[in-house]
Parts: sequence; structure tokens; C-alpha cells
Amino acid sequence: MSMKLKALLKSPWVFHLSTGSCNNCDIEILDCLTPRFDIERFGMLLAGSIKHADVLLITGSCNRQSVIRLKRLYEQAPKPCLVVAIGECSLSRGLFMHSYNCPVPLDKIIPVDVYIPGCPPKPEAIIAGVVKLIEKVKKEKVESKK
Amino acid sequence: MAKTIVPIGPYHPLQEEPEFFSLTVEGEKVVDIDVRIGYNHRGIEKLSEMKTFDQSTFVIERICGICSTSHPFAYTRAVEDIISVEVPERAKYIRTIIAEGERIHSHLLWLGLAGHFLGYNTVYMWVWKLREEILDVMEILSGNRNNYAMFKPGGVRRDIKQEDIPDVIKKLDSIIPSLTMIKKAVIDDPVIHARTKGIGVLSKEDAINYAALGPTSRASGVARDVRKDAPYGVYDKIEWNMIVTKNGDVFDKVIVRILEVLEAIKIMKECLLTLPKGEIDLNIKDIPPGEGIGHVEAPRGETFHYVRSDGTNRPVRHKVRAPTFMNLPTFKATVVGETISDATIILAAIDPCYCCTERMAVRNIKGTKLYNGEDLIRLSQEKTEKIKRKMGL
Amino acid sequence: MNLGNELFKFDALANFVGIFITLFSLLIVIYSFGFMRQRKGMFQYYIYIILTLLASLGVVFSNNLILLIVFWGFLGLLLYLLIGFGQKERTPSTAKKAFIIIGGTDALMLLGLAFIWKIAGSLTMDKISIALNTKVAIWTYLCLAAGAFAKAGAMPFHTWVPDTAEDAPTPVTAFLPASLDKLLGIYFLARITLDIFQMNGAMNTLLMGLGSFTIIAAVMMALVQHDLKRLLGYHAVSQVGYMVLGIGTGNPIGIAGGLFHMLNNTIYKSCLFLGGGAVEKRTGTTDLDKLGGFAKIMPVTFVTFLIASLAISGVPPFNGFVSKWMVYQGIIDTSKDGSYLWILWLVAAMFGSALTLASFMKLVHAVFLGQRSKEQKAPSDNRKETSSSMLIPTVTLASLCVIFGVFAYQIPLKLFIFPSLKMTDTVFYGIWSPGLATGLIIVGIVVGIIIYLLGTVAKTRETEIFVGGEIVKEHPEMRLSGTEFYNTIKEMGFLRTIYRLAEKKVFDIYDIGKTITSGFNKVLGTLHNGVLPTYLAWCLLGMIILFFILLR
Amino acid sequence: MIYLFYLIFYGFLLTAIVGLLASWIDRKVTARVQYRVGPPVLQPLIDIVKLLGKETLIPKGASKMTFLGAPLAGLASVILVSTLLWVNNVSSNSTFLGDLIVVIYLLTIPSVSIIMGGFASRNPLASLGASREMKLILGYELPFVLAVFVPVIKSGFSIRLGDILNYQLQNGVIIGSWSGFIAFVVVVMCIQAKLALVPFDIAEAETEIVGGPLIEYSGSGLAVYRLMKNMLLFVLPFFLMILFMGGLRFDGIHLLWGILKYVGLVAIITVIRNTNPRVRIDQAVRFFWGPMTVLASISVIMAFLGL
Amino acid sequence: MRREEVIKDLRERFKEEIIDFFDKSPKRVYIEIKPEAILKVSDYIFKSLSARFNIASGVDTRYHVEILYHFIFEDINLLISLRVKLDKKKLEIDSLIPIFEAANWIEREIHELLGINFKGHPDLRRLLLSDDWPEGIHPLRCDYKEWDEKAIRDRGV
Repeated sequence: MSMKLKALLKSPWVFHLSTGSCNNCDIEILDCLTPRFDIERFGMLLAGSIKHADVLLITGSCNRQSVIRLKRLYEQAPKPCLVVAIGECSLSRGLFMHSYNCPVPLDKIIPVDVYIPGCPPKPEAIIAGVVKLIEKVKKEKVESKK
Repeated sequence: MAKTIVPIGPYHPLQEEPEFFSLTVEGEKVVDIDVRIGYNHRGIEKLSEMKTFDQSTFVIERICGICSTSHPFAYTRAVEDIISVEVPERAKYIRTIIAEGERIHSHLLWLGLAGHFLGYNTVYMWVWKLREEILDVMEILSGNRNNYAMFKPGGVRRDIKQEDIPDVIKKLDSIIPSLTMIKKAVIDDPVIHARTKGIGVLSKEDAINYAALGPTSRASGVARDVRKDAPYGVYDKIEWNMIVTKNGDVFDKVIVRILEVLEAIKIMKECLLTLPKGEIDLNIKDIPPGEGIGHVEAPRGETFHYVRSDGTNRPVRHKVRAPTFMNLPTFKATVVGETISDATIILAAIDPCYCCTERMAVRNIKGTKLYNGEDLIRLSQEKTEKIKRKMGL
Repeated sequence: MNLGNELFKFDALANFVGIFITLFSLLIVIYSFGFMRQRKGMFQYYIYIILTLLASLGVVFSNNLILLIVFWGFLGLLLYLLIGFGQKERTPSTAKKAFIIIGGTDALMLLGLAFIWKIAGSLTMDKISIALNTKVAIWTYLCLAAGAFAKAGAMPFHTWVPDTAEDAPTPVTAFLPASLDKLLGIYFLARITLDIFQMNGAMNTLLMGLGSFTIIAAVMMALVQHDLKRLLGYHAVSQVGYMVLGIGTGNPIGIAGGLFHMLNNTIYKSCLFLGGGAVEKRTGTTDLDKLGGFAKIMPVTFVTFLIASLAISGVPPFNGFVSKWMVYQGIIDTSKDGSYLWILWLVAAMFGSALTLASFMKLVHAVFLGQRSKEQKAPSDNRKETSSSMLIPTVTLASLCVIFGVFAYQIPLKLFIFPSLKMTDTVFYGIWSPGLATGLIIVGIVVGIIIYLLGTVAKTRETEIFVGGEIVKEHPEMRLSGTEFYNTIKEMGFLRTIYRLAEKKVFDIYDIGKTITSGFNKVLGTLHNGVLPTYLAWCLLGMIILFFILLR
Repeated sequence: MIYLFYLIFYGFLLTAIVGLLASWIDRKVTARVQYRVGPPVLQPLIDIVKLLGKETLIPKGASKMTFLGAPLAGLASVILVSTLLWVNNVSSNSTFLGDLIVVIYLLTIPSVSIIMGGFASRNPLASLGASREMKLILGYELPFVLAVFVPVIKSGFSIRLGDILNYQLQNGVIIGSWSGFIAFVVVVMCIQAKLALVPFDIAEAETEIVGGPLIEYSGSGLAVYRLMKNMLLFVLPFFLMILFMGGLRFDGIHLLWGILKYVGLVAIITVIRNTNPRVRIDQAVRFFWGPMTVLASISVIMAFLGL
Repeated sequence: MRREEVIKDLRERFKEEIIDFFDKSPKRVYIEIKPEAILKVSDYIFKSLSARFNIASGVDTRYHVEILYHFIFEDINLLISLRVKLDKKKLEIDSLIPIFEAANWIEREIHELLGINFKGHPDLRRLLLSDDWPEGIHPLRCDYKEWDEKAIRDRGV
């Protein structure tokens, strides 16, 4: 594995995108920064601009207004850029599947690497999810080398 | 002169939720402001009309993660208003306890975020550390950190175990000294004074004209609180004070919220200590035709639900009005004339909650089975446990 | 002794100024081919330019003060005529204003000349040497300095410069107020200060005070301007402050710095005006609100403009830094005389430099960077750069900025400045070695480039800007023109009052004069109401007063 | 040639290493203040290496040259400044006269490079942030220049850093005198602003304008900016040490002292950063033009009086 | 003013305008009034009786579109809901903005979700629905049907 990829896994800066959520997942993401969980231990930071982001944490049920912007934002993110869907809403839209304003699930819009279920997932689950993401990337790299 | 718009949002670190503010500026001064919401609209009112009265509670809970008690509270009260029943005494106490717990965690959340917005990350971290304690308390009481799923029309879903109460009270007591310390640190800091005093003043007239609610209006000297005006739960049986200040600036809003947290801890403790024994649920089966209104004081102000039933097991119409819906338009009165830096904190000062404002709609389509909130929570908890085990935590 | 030697002289200072006057005239003529194309009266225009060149050379090389003043006055007239080529409504009144201020100070100079004749009995420059110990001598010096100040545009005679900059055609502004008038004004100031008079401490302090004040006041005005050329015009004023400051130090390095700054200023200021003119030619406006985003369309103009901006802001390694640095050295040297005021001048100069940087950052943003305005978004316009006749001068000047900065010691100082001051480099008590520093900066940049190459800079991707995820195209107003960047400072405490007064032109010597004159007119005018009995009454009153005085 | 050696080894490599370490100290102390654990030691380096591996994005329609060139200019100037400082410390007699002014000028270039980068981004928020940065420069430049001249006055009107160091070697550190101490306080505040840390991180205010000038930077450009900022975290306190605290000496116990001084300065900066909310830009400018300038003037007058 | 007085006052003052009066419970009163009178009645309630405007809610019943304006009298803990029934052919009513600003957003919301035109509203822009939502489709109407063919309504697993 190259140095740069190793570094990416050791300092994933996350950007948080809410596409019509109930706020709980978003707050749990913020919670991850706070003393009890402190994701800065793993080198994770919450980035303000999407151009600094390595990992997009996406919450919410992808409503119509967000979907248009979400696609554009994904374009704007520098690659390699990983996507994590957080919470039931972004997995399958959960309760909101039949809402007139939530037409498509997230993975039909942009490719998703890791799903973290829960409503809302606990901060531990979010951290574990991001750790899984790292493992997944590592594995993919190893496999592609074979 | 050319019009210049500075965008704030939709995906802005200022807000967890997406909203788009366009500030028309001259230099750093804001001369006009407009907002485009709708990034969070999920059509909950419609969805609620697709579900049974009981299922609706879960959808209503997911209107907003922070107000996940106020909305079901107001909704259940609206349904009970249709039937014209009173819930059992113990259920009332439990409801009050959960509602106040939510108030504490919501206000602490806001206080931390306000510190974050001002670049005072130390306050943010300290307050959120404190907030974790409250979440622990809520986890002990309801089993969940958020989305407590405690409410149902006619009562509460789960009981509070008697053996948990001493623990909870100890935890609540342990919060007070740290909170007092933070209160002092915030109230006495000269830089915070410089940043918040006299900023974003909402006059009393404006507060009435915009029908502002909750701490926003109480900071402007409008002494309105549903808990006092139209007592529900056990607020009429317990001694507590309404916090009102006069100036209506950001600083007063901070003060109101901090003091309300202390009040809420007081109420919660008293409720826990005087919790009566008895039933917790009426087991309501049928809802007669009619319409009902329920309104409660959420952390951000009055939450208002209107439910109409036609005798079937689904609501015909369910109208949700969150406090932010009324508070947010006040920015026209508060932001104009201030600088961009101030605009952000003023916008934050009403503690906006857009997911409430934009409600998801709740309505059932026949023949489809949906997961309800409890399922989701169960799934997530199992998942978390699995992950925990795997990680060896 | 022949008449030629009596009337003209060709010493190093005059030669050096003469060379650059010729160079600038050449560049301006080349530029005008492009800029003034398809305008009327171009024949006269070029005639005036050539006459200006000749008159300027006359000023520089004349050894006789009378001859000098004749050329000097002639220049004023030519300035008036050249401003008249502007196409704005206000142009005539601007031309009048410039003419009156310069003409007025010319009169002061004549007065000074008369004094000199009285004191020294000669008007041949290299024969006069007056000590500033009598009142008359001081007044003489002040009268002559006023002329130099008005020409160069130092405070308090500066007010014609910004107006001219805004209303005159750009080549004219670049030609006269920005380059020739600076050269001539400071040349004359250097002449009277160095050769004709022997300065004393008090006069030096006055000069330095005026210089510092000019720097700060003018640049503060420049900070809040909305018009490209007017902003540059205020800088044309503020830079004079450094030259006056340098000459006022009275020690060799300071004077050398002042003269070098004069040269540098003309280079980058003309470059700025010409670059601004290129933008004006292309867009038809100089309103900063309506410009923006030209860096991609006019890259060459942008680079030259940027170099000149950094040079004027005194960013190393460009030429502006070297001369400013010499001026600073000169100021610190004055501490040897036991003066404590030097720190005031030094701080003013250094802070002025920061303010200059600020206003140029604003300018560069408003014109070349940032987003394009609605007015300039017309898709039909696919032209790239401006014509080559407009590019040659700017590129030449910009490269001069770099060369004179990097090889400051080897080329301009050694060839022009030191000989004209008759000093050797041993006078220097410490020299910044720009060549070495540039080398090190280049190495630093190479280090940066190596870091870049380690990264992925080779394959870049263009994306939309991130404004929080909103779609920018739907909000064309979502751009900052930059004109209001410094409103915060403008609205700060006492500055607000000063700015407000300045907007009312309270500090404009021309307007003060106008107010006084028109006030007199008004008073006198009310007396003439055309009614016969009133006049009779006045007559009677006058007679009574006369009788009273006479018969008392 | 000796300069080239200094530049590569001291100016760039050593500064970068110490700067990255200092950045880690800053983050770690911040985390400890906030009851957190904080990042591992190599985190700042890892961040930069990671950024180098990321894609470099350029905003549509922006001038690529300016956008990518601005970080380089900033980095180069920081390297140059740090070289000058090191040369002064290592062999204090081999520098040229007037290098203090050169250093003061060069120290504004990193900010200017950030401003240019922000302007070149074509982003309204970046423009706003860059304009704030410029206003901040205007604000702190006045007291900074005034306060920096206190050591100059004290050391007998020499504007050579080496002379100031030698003076302190013989007569004790400048911070030991009253005027020196006041000037030191002023310069610390100015350095806080130069480093764009709270309470003066107005230009990059995350929660207002999303990182301001750096909003559009990604990949290599951001890496260079971050490296530059980390190096500044060494260069500026080091400059302060030379002016007020006798610089860094390499003989035995003095080296330890020097390191302690440096760590102490970084700690002061971190503590200021963690105990204040961000101020508004007009408040910041007012703060610098008001109290700070007055303090700096007082220290200058006191220095003239020999206090 | 006590509860009875308020009710009596309203009943007498607006005899003409009141169609139906329903005294549901001590805290809830529903008054149906003519649509034309909404400005007059709410002006009196808000300004003279100084009640607080809670919210308006629209309901699409099969025959009419109803709008309920909820006012709360906080001192006496009474919630009065003014009900207006609008004919489906002519969905128009006066805007309440001249009386209080608070009606601004809710009218915009009802306008887009139910398609009611508020006369005199200064800007009836979109509030909640997305930019690409088609004109003339109102999700809270009874006859609302899925219009987006691309929408996926299953779990997709």
C-alpha cells in the first residue's frame, strides 16, 4: 500500500451532509467530536468545505431539493473520496420511503461505500463504521494487488 | 451599487441541517436577508395521514431528533383531545420527566453549538461533555440516547424503574456544579459580552408581531410559556420559575437558556422524587371522529399539533407547527443592520430546527409494510452491540 | 562662458531623469496607438505629447531658473490641453482644476524666483547656494517647494491628481500625473533641496512630516475608492510621500532612496495605469463594481498589473521594496541627530505600505480576480488579450520592476542614482542584497514545486466553486465586487467623520479656494442688485465714509 | 552557497519538522484543555502527506497560475524568513544590516499569499475571508511595527537582528525590562493574529465563512498552505524569541532553555486560543488600533526613556 | 376578560359572519366564519382581544378546502380556531399579513401544499417544495398522485 493511501486512512477528514434528516444522526456525528468519543484520536476532523473532505458522511432521506445539490457536491469533492451513509434514512429512506418528497434512495444517486444503520446510530457505531470503511479500503487495495 | 449576496448554507458548518440563507451585504453589513428552506422537507404531514394513530407516534418522533419528545407529546395530547380523556397520573409524571430531560439536552446542545459558532470550541466541548451525562440519564430512563419512543396516545409506552431513580438523581446533581461553572465562564467573559450584548435585538413589539415563541420571545420580555399558561403534564403541581429577560439580544437568549436548564433539572428531580404509583397507559382502542389540538412547550417554544380523525384508525389530517416555523422569520427584524459575523450567531440564537420546520408528512399507503421506529432502533442497537463485540469494546 | 552653459547643463541627475522621460514618452506613444485608435483629433494629441516631451526635457536640462519656469508653465498648459481629450462630462472642469492649481503654484514659484534674485543675485542654478537661516530664505524655499509639490501631487496640492486620473484619457494620466510630473516635481525638489538651498533640521522635519502625512492620508482615501483610475490617482499622491520623506531625511541613503523611489514609482505607476487602461479599453468602464474575473481572459495584463501592484506595495523582491527600504534606512539614520520623531515617520511609512497593499489587494480582486460581474458576462465577447501595442509598454515596465528590484544595486543604483548624487557606495551602511534574496526565494519556490510534484498537481480537475452546496448560477448576485471591502474601517469611530468630511471635499485646497472666492462673489453680488437707488445709497455711504476719514 | 545550505537544512527541513511538532503540541494541548485525548504525534505530517495524495481541484474559470502559485509564494517567503532567522542565530555576524525590516516585510507575504489564493478562488466566501485577512493585517501591522522597534531602540538603533541578539547576550534579555515586557505582550497578540488563531481567526472562521480563503483549496495546494502555517507556528515565536528573549543558543544548557522558551510561547498561544471566542473584524481592528497601539506607543516611549 | 365574555363578545359582534359555533371543551372553541370576513375577525381577535396567532392549518376534505386559524388566549387558556371553508372552484382568501407578520410563512406553505391563493400576500414563493417540483401539483390535496416516474418506492434490496 502506498504512503499516500496509508496517510489517507490515518487522517480521514469527514464532511457532513444532511439531505433531509431528523437531525439526530447529524448531532450524533457532532457528538463524535466531543470529549467522550473524540474522533480526533484517529486523526479525523470535521471539515468545513467539501474540498477538504476525504469521507462524506451522508444522513437523511435525500429529498428532492437535496438530491440535485448532492450530485453536484459529489462532483466537487476531491477524489479519492469515500461515502458513508449514516442512519436508516440514508440507507433506504426508512420511514420516508413513501413520502412524495423523497424519490430515490442514496445509493441510486452516488456510490456508497459503507452503510451504518440505526435511528440514529450511536456515536460508537459511527466510529466503528468509519473503521470498517478503512478496513474495506485496505482489503480492496490488497485484492487489487493480487 | 450592485447587489451582493453572501450565501450561508445549505451545507454549512454553522448548521447541522441544510438551509440556505442569502445575506445581501454592503461590505460586512447585512442589509437584507432571505431564506430558502425545503432542503429538509420530507412530507411528514402527508406520511402521518398514511399511518395508524399509534404508528404515527414514531413518525412524529422523527420530525426532529432534538424535539423527539415534544412532538409526540403534542401529538398524543391532540389525540387525547379528540377523545377528551386525561392520562393516568404516573404517565403524566413520566411524560414531564422525559420532556424536561429533552429540554436540558437541547439547551445544552445549543449552548455548545453557540460556543462553536463563536469559535469558542472549549465551551462547545465542555458543554457537550456535560450533555453526555444527560443522554446517559435518558438512556437509563428510556433505553435510548435519542428518539425515546416513550409516548403513545393514552399514556406512555414504558415505565421508569424505581431502582434507577437514585442513580439518575445522583447524575443530575453532579451536573449542577459544572453547569454553574460554565454559566459563570460564559456570563462573565468580556469577549462574549462584546460578541453578544446588544446584538440581534428582537423588540417586544416585533416578538408579538412575529408571534415568536419560547426562549426567543421570553428573552424579549414576552412572558409566555405553555407550561404556565395552559398547564399540561404535572407542571401545575410542581414549583418552578419562568425565566424572562428584557433585552432580546443574543446574550439574553443565552441567559434564558442556561437558567432554564437549571430550572429543568429542578423540575426533573422533583418529578422523580414524587413519582406516584399507578397505571401508565389507558390502552385506547378507538378514536372517535373529531378534531383535536395539542400544544406543549418544546425547548424552542410552543409545538402545536392539530389532528383530525374520521373514525377510522388513521388521521385524516395532521398539522404540525414547530416553534422554529414562527421564530425563524424574526431574522428580518434582528439580522438586518448587523455584520455577517453577527448574523451567524443571531441566526443560531433562535436555536433553529429546520427539520421541525419542514416536517415530514405521515400518511399510510395501503398494503405496504413499513419498519416502524422501534424496529429501527432495535436493529441499530443490535448492530451497535455486534460492532462492539467485534471491536472487543 | 557661453550662453549654452549658462542656460543648460547636463549633469548626471539631469541626464538620468532625461533618459527616463524619453523612455516613458516612447512607451506612451506606443500605447496610444492602441488605446486612442479611432478617436478624433489624434494629430493634435501626438503633437501635444511631443511638445510635452520637449518641454519636460527643457525643464530638466535648463540651468536657468527663468528658463525652467517658462518650460514649467508651458507644461501646465499642455496638461490642460491633454486632459481635454477625455470623454467624460466632467473633463473640462477637471482640466480647469488642474490648470488652476498648477498655475497658482507657478505664481508662487515666480515669487520664489524673485526672492532668489534678491538674495543671491543670480538665477543660474549651479551658482546659487542659499542657507536657510533667514525668514526670506525659508519663504523662498517654501514657494519653490510648493511648485514642486503641486507638480508631483504631494499634499496639500494633490487634489487635481485623483480627478485628473479619473477623467483624463488613460495614456495621458499615465504620461503626466503618473510619470512625467512625478519625475519633474521630485527632480525640482531634489534640485532646490540638494543644490540651491542648504537644508537645516527644521525644514527637513517639515518635509518629512509632510511626506508621512501624504502617505497616510492619500492611501486612506485610496482605500475606499470605487473607481479604478481614481484609486490609482490617490496612490499617485501617496507614493510622493515616500519621495518627499526620503529627500527630507537629508542623509545620502535617504535621498538616494527618495530618488530611486521616484524612478520606481514612475515605472510601476505607469504600468498600473496602462494595465488599467487596457481593462478600460476592453470593457468601457472603470467602475470596480462592474469589473472582475479578468485574470483568465487577460493573463498578460494581469501578471504585469500584479507585479506592479506588489512592487508599489513594497513586497520583496520587486523594486518598490528596495527604494522603500532605503528610505527607511535613511529615516533610522536621522536618529543619529538625536531626534525622536524618526519612529513616527518610520511607522507612518511602514504602515502606509501595509495600507497600500490593502488597497491594491482590493483593486486586483475587483478587476482581475473574483467573479465576473453581470455586465461583463456577455458571452459574445471572445477576444482574449488587448492589442500588442498596448501590451508592449506594460510588459516593458513590469519587467523593469523586476529587474530594478532584483538587480537594484547593479543597474539602477550604480548607473543612475549614485552618480547623480555624486556618492560612492561606501556611504551605505548596510545593503540588502536583493539578488541573493531573490535566489533564495527561487530556491524556496523550487522546494514548493517539489512538494507539488510529490502531490497530484499534474492532473488537476476543474470543479464548480463550493458555496455551501447551493447552485451559483441561479444566484448571479453571489459575488463580491470588492469595492466595499474596507467599509468596516471606513465606519470606524473618528475615521468615519474624516471620511465624511473628505467626501464633502473639505480638505480640497481647490474647493476651499473656490468656496472663498464664491463667498466673496456672493457678498459682492448682493450689492449689485441693479436698483438705481441702492447704488445711489452706496455712493452716498461711500462719500460719507470718505469725508469722515478725510475730515477727521 | 552557505545560505543555500542554511535554507535547505535550517530554513526548510528543521523549521518544517519543528513546526509540525509545534502544531501537534497545539492540537494536543487544545484537546487536553477540552478533556479529549487528541491526535497522535505524527498527525500533522500525516495530514500533509494525505493531502498530497488527494486530487487537486481548481475552481471553474479561475486563473490556475494564481491559484496554484499563491501557496508557493507564501511557502518560499516563510522559508526565506526562517533562513534569515536561523542564520542570525547560528552565526549572528554574517547577516546584512537592515534584515529586521526585511523580515517584517517578508512576514506579511504568507498572509498576502493566502489573500491572493482566496481571491483567485472566485468564491464569494473566500473573497470575504481574504478581505478580512487584509483588514486584520492593517489592524495588527501598526502595533506590531511599533512594538518591534522597542528592541531596536534598546539595542542602540540597530536594525540588524544579529546586533539585537548580541546586545541581549551582553545586557540580558529585552523582555526583562518594562518596556520590553509591554512590547512583548503586544507582539504576542499580533502573532496570534498573524497565525490566524482564535480570537483572531476571523478570516478563516469555519462557522461563518467555511474556512474563508482556503475554502477552494484541496490536495497539493492545501498541503502547501498547511505546511506553511505549521512552519509559521515555528517562525513567528522564533522571531519573538530573537527579538525579546535572547534567541536560541546551541551550547549545552542554553539549548534546553531555548526549547523551553519556545514550548512556553507555543503554550501561551494555545491557551489564548482556547480561552476566547472569536471577535468580529471591526472589534479586532479596533482592538489593535486602540489598546494595542497605545500599549505599543507607551513601550516605545518607555524604551526611549531607558526603562 | 373571562372565557364567557370573550365568547359572548365574539358571538354578538360577528353575528352576521359566524356560520357555525362549536364549543367543544373548556379549552377549545371552533368557530366557522364566512371566508370574506377572515380579515375582520382575526384583526379583532389579534388586536383588540390581543390573542396570539398560533398557526393556520389547511385540510382538503372531499368537498371543500378548509383552513383553520388557531388563536390562543393565554391568560384564560382558551384556544379559538376560526374555520373557513373554501369552494374548490375558487380557492382564494385574503392574506393576514396586514395584521401580523407571523402569517407570512404559513400562507406560503398552504399556498404550495394545498394550492390556495392568498390575496395580498407580498411574495408567494416556494417555501418547502424543491425547485424542480412541477407547478399545479399540491401534495396535500386528496387527489394527489405520484407524478415522478423515476421515483423508486421499494427497498431496492
